[in-house]
Amino acid sequence: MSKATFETKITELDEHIVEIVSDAGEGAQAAGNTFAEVCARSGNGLWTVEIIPSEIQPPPHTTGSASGNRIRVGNSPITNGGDLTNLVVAFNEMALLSRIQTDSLAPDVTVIIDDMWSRHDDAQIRQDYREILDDLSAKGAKVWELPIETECQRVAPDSTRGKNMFIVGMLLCLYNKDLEAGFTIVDEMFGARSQAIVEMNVKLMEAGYIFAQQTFAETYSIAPLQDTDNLVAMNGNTAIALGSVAAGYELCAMYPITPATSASHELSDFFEKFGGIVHQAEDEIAAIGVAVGSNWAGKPALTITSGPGLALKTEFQGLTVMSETPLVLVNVQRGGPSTGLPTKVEQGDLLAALWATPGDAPKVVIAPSSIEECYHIMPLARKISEEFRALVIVLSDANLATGRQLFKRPTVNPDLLSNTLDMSPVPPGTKPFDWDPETGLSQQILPGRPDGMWVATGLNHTPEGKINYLSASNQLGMTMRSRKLAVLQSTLKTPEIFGDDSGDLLIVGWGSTKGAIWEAVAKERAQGVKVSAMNIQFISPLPPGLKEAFGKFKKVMAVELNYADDPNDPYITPENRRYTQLATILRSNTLVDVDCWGKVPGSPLMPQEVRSIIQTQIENIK
Amino acid sequence: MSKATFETKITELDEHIVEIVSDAGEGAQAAGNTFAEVCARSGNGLWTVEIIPSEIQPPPHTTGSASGNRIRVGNSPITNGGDLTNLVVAFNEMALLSRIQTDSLAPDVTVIIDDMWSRHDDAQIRQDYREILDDLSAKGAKVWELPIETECQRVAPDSTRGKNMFIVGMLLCLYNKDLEAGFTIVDEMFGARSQAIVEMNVKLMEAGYIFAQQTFAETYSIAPLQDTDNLVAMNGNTAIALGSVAAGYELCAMYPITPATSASHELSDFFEKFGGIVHQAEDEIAAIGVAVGSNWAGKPALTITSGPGLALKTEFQGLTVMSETPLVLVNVQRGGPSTGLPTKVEQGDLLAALWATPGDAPKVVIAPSSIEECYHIMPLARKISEEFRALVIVLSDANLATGRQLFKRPTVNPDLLSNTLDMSPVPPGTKPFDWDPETGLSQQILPGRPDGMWVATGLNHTPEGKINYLSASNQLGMTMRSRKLAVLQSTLKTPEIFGDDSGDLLIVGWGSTKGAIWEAVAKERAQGVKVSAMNIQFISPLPPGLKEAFGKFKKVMAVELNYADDPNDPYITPENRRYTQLATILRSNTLVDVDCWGKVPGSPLMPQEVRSIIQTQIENIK
Amino acid sequence: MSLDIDDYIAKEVHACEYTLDDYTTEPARWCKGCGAHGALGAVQRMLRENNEAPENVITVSGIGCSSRFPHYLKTYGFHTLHGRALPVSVGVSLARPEMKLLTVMGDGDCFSIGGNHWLHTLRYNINATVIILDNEIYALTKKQASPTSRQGTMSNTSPRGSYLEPLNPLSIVLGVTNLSFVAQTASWLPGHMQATLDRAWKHKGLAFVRILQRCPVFMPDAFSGASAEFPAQFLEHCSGITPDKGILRNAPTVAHDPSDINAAQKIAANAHKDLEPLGLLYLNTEVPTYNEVRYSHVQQSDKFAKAELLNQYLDSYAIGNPNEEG
Amino acid sequence: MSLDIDDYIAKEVHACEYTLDDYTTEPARWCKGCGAHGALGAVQRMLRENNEAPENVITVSGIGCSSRFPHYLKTYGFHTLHGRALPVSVGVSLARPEMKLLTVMGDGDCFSIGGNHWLHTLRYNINATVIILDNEIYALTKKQASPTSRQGTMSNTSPRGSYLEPLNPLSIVLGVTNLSFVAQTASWLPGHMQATLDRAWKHKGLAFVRILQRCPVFMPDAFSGASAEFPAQFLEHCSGITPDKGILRNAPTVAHDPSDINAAQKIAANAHKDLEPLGLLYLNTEVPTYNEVRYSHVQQSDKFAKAELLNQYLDSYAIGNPNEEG
Ligand SMILES: Cc1ncc(C[n+]2csc(CCOP(=O)(O)OP(=O)(O)O)c2C)c(N)n1
Ligand SMILES: Cc1ncc(C[n+]2csc(CCOP(=O)(O)OP(=O)(O)O)c2C)c(N)n1
Ligand code: SF4
Ligand code: SF4
Ligand SMILES: [Mg+2]
Ligand SMILES: [Mg+2]
Repeated sequence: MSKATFETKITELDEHIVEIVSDAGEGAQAAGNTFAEVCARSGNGLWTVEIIPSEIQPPPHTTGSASGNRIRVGNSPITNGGDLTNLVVAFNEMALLSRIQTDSLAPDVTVIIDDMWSRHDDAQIRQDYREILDDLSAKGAKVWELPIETECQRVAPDSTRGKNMFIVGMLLCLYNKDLEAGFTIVDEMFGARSQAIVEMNVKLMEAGYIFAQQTFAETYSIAPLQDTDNLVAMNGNTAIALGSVAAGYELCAMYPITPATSASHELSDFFEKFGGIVHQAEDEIAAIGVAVGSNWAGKPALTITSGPGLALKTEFQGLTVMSETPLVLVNVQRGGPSTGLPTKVEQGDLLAALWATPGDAPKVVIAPSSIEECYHIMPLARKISEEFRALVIVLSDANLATGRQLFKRPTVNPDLLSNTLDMSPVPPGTKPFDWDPETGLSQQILPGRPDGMWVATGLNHTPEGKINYLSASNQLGMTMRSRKLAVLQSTLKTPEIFGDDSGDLLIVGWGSTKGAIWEAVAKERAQGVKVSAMNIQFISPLPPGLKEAFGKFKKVMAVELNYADDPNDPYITPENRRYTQLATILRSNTLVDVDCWGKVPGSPLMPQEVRSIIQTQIENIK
Repeated sequence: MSKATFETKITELDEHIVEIVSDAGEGAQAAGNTFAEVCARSGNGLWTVEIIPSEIQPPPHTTGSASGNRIRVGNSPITNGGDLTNLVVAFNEMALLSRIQTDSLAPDVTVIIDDMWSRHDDAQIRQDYREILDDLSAKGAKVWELPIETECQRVAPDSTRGKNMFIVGMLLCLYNKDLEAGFTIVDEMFGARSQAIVEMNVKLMEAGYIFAQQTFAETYSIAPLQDTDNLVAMNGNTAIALGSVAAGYELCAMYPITPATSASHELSDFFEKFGGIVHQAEDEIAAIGVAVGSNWAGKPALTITSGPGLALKTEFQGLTVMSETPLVLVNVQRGGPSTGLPTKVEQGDLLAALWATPGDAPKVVIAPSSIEECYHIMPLARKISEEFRALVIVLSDANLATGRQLFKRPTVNPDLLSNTLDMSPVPPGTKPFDWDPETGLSQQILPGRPDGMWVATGLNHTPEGKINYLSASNQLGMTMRSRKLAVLQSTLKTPEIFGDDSGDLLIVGWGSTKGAIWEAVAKERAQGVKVSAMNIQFISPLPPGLKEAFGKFKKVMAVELNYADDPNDPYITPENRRYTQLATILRSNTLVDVDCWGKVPGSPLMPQEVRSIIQTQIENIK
Repeated sequence: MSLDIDDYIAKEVHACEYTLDDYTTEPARWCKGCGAHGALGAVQRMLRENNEAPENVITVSGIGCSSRFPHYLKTYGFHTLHGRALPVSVGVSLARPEMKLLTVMGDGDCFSIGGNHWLHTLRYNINATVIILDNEIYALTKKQASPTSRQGTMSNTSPRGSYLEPLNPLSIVLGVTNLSFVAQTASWLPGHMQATLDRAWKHKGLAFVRILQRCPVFMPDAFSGASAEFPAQFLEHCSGITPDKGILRNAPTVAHDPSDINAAQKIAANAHKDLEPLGLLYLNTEVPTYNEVRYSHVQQSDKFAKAELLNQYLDSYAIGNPNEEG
Repeated sequence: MSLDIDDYIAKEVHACEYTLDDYTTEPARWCKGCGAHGALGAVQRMLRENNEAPENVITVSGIGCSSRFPHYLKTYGFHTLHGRALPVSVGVSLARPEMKLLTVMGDGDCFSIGGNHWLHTLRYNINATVIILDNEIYALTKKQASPTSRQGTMSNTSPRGSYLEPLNPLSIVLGVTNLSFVAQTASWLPGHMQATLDRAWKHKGLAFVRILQRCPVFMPDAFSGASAEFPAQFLEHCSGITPDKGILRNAPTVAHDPSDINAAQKIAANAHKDLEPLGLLYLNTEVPTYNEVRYSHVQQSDKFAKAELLNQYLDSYAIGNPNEEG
């Protein structure tokens, strides 16, 4: 019974983007997660994006209330949220409208909607419903108005709640997935709570499945990945939380802020089992202060925040750099400036991460470009911070934070999970800033070691850690702190170029847009376009070889989710144009005329947007 | 009796740099000020630099205790502290040593020192005294060991305090200044307090004068300026304080921090008489918050701070930009990063001023390049902030803050000194962000106006001020806020080039180093070197025409008092070299290979340093 | 105190010129059952009773569910930064003493990140009604423990229960110098809330009002679910706020003289362990406001007098022509 | 409580192994007559008496004259940022519970810019001796009024006298939940200061000690010039600090039970107007420290156990092979 039993046409697909949207609280998110989980377990590539209402409890049956999930499923590894939606299941017409308003649906989208609204008492609702659907149909959508609530009530007369599982059942049928796998997940979700709930949901799911069998003459099939061994699926904030454990952190000092907080929620859940503590401080200044104190004293600590919190941590960043205390600061970017678009994605904090600190404060800035990297960047960041006694800022963003992706299950290195302090007496003459004159590197002396007493300070200081106001001492300290970046840079490789090493156009990006950019480039290359892509993980220090690599292309263009003036806008000239943030840095570093495309839609970059950028650029080049 | 009465050789000088140094509390600062005041009133060009000990009350008779004044006097307008000291009067050998250690004395410096230490009980002191002086003599100094204390005691047996006025008397004689002018200043200083003190100081001054007449066979004369009409002399922080009054500010919200605070001290002294208030807030975050609240409500307010305070104001800068509330933030730069060198000069906050705010937050950044500009930039900054509803950051520094210079007395515009609020009803349909689609400009609606109620927010908002999460709205807001900078840029002129418009080398600078750079360039040009200089006042937005102007020189080099890697240092490559801050921006903006010289000595740039930079560069060009 | 007839008429016999609609923008976007709705209504009714012209009221808030307040109240408003409503309020107050100022914050906003401004603004005693919508949780960020969360509160950052005893905002404010008005009320007691807000509004100085606020989404059980069982006591005094017990009909009434700081501290100290006091804890009408303190030293003059004075100051720095000095 | 003989010997019969020199780096660079010298000496004597190994002590400070303290005391030290000594102290305390922690701040440092951390760190009750060198002025920045400056203080930002009544740090701390130790002493009473510091040092939890500190350079007249005329009273109780009146021979001694919070609040409320209390204001030995609160929930295990556990967590996110799930 777990496969469609009567004759339907099964269309093989490479991938599909499916959305499930309802009013907040109606369960579309759970439905999406369940469907995604079945797809993942069946071996599909996957990227999910949460659809979150902006208010906590928005008025129901409004566009602001739309809540749900966007699931991109494919037969190959999936690195981003993709383009327009192929199939949407909407609990009501306003949820559907919100997706139209955010330009997320393909013109030929398949729409499945509960037809109960066509019979609603409120004439306005009936009218809206009709107009929205007619409009969609006119533009090419394929609309299925189905008696979902009615069908659900047959199985569960009292429940308006179970609709979401009915819909999962429909989707399992539509995509020829294993219904039993859906049952398993229901059991995992509710089994511990109540067997009655499990049964009810299983019944609804099954009913949805059967209803779909009877309804759809065409269904879809998406083949599994070639290699599905040893994969995990999680979102970027979970990856950061688990990566922090893997890196051996023992303290996370934070203050709640969206979209960073969920990483701390995860840690709060399990950190204590690993000997760790989440300290929710009174504010972000205290949070970084606690982390600095802990690292200075010998317990590895990190701090996690988003834009406004990053701003508050500015002063302490200076002290961290000056006192050469290792610190990893994770900043999960959201829309700015100021409170901005708190739940939405943007890559607008790059320059702030690099240069917010008054005075010259060299620091390391790195950005994960996938959810997998969110995990692995944490041990890397810790290692750099300790070996270089440096501040390392990790720039993630809301897209990575809440997106869910499949990746190779990391292996755990137990050696990172212990933190034994060297408490041996300090040999005479050892200095707290025993800078190697070539590299600027030195060893931190942890408190507790006999004969090692020294005082950390944010004032200029000598190798002995003594306050000093003389020119030569100040110049030396600055030089040593800066030199460390050059040393780190000398260990970096030129970032891989995706595509040919030379050609017409090189698209450069950083962070979470990698998936969309590379996918777009792959597709354009498949059309014969001479475009390549580069993703820059180390932004401070920048890796070597950029200028040379850029020189092999007719044009280099940064594509970023942050603001740039449109060169065609009034008053904008080549002289006053404000470039995207990475472009600003690359231009300075390479003197190559790096152009840029920067927008701030608050939503993840779509491959098709990048393709159209590429197409326009290629036309201009020719 | 006011001129040397017996035969001495009077040498005509273009200028001299005179230092007076003593232990903290012995009065060298007052002596320096008095001598400088006489020089100023006699019509000389002038620049004074305070020599400040780093501790509040350092142990006496140590190098850390050196306190005093450095006075550059000339026959032409003086724009900076100059090169090496020509004549130093030291109260003791440790004060002298501190000046040697800071490399401030010319090899052929004339040293005047109290010889009492040669007879001191403490053998160590006697030995130090001898060694220091012998060393100086060996290097070419002309040393006068004079019985200063002994001579003073003849006039004022009980007083060890009046030595400083005795020294002023000596200097007046040495530089052929009017002794009566010295008496006048003594009277202005102490007259209100006690006639006895006046008399004592006058007596000591006269004794010093006579003693010098009998001692020195050669004296100096420095002619007055061509035009001495209508000049004032003050330091940069006083200029900022008076400029703030002239600009019509009515509230200064601040938190104490060196070297910014003295501007607030001045304002605290007289602001209430102008209807103004200095609000010392609980911290810097509150200070900027109070200023933002006041400006939003209609009372013009500014906030003044230095590095660590600037860091704390980062988050509120974002709100200011987002809510388009006019605000002027004065940042008096000091040595960084972190607590750094709190009393010393640096130009290290440029990138932080530009880019500290997370998200895209376009703001105006301008820098006064002289003390005169510290005054005039305040009305300019207010005007820009209000017309553009913008955040304007004014970057001064410790060199301007405490230096004293002569400049044309400003004329006062009474129209800036009244602040009448338009409380008329708001016409229907008026929006709080009624952005002109071309320019992004709009009018602020002040609270109190009937029918105008609106809510400012740091969230993205529509022209109506309503919170909005849609892409198009976010893109529009960002565009409008950025556009304002382009509009402002379109009103700017390419900065004047000092020297020819083309040549071998263009030295570019910003802020307080202008005086030293231009002086050096003038001297090199006088030697036939094809060097010119440019000072950039508007750093955001950058003025037009830079690329073109730079293109006319074989080489362009930024000279700044902030850190840059030395290209010859280990590990430093052309790819990883960290440039000075203005150079970083100019490279990005112009794609011209702007080189840089950046050091962080904590002391003002000397023209001779710039000359040697020029010479090295010119050699390389050839 | 002189009493003039116009004053009397204006204050006491006024007709309400405004309707509640005059204080309303869009429908408030808080959850159903959220205590903020009640607080908003109470503020609107209070404004109407006080016949305040909407354009003469400024509402400043921080960031949080509670801080959405200005968007739903038709006055001038500034929705500032998390924790920073009070500094902006100080600026507004210094700028426009003639306007009426309402500051709205959440518990996290005021007591956690905004703690420093809280202490100091109380000490400045600016002329403002400062209300804290205290739901004992960080609501907007979806359930993290706040300083006032009771020990053991399950939240996303304390999934096994919060660790510390809650901070007691009442006992803290009662230690601050220049304190002039402290009251506590609850969002589910509309009558008492309005009466409290009205007293606060009429107070000259900083009126600190903590409103215990239901958050049915994240803290449904707080305040005993805002049921009749909530352990509270009403403070009663001739100079206090008349108890309007609403649902808490059975809550005891105790006498408390709000001029007695030590008695207030005693009540506050036991609030959490014992009965939450509702009503006026402390009142001192003698404390000067910050505007009074500051503007009494400030000279008012026209632009020409100021220009003249500035010229004098500039002259005092003049050189070269000492004879011209004043 | 078990008492073992080694413990007893270690604690009670110890010879002082260390000399004052062992706690001294360079000569302190404060002004002559500065009260900080006395405080430093008292701390050094107290450490010697407690036989503390210098390497086991961590001194954290903010920024100010007072915050130069760690540079002159030979322990591990962190001279942090203005106002931020306490957050760093929290981190240090969480990181190294086995070390002894001394935090030193100035009045501006702690009560003005650091106010928020002050409230909250008291509530955390970290295990530390926290001393405030309160000279009622911003000294390092050369004389601006601080929150504790008496009204009318002439300073560079209040040249005609400061405007507000001073903030009362004692009455504020006495309103904070989880408070465990509050004492006040004065820099010119070396005996009393050392006794107070010793009690603070031995206290488990956050011992808040305000030291009235002379600043002869900028506030020579504060505390009646630190003369015998300074209006003070010594608090006496069997569980308190024995009055050592030094120069204040004539100051009265009053009985005060430090376990009585309300009595302490009463004394604190009148401190400025009346007599400054010296001695132990409040003591509660029952409040758990933040380390106790937090680490009692933390599992200790070796790296292999942790790796095993992490593997389990990773597996719970595994897909593709549902059979392998745990
Ligand atoms: C600087 C900064 N830190 C954190 C946040 C995230 N944030 C927004 S509201 C909030 C707390 C909300 O709690 P509360 O103040 O109690 O208000 P409520 O939502 O409960 O009304 C936080 C932490 C922010 N916006 N800015
Ligand atoms: C963020 C920041 N703001 C301001 C300052 C300047 N500052 C240094 S110390 C100080 C106040 C000193 O007063 P207090 O804390 O009472 O210490 P004291 O010098 O009196 O011992 C200030 C405002 C700073 N260093 N950092
Ligand atoms: S989450 Fe809570 S506080 Fe926020 S609006 Fe909903 S009920 Fe109110
Ligand atoms: S200025 Fe005052 S507080 Fe600072 S060292 Fe000198 S006496 Fe001590
Ligand atoms: Mg709350
Ligand atoms: Mg102080």
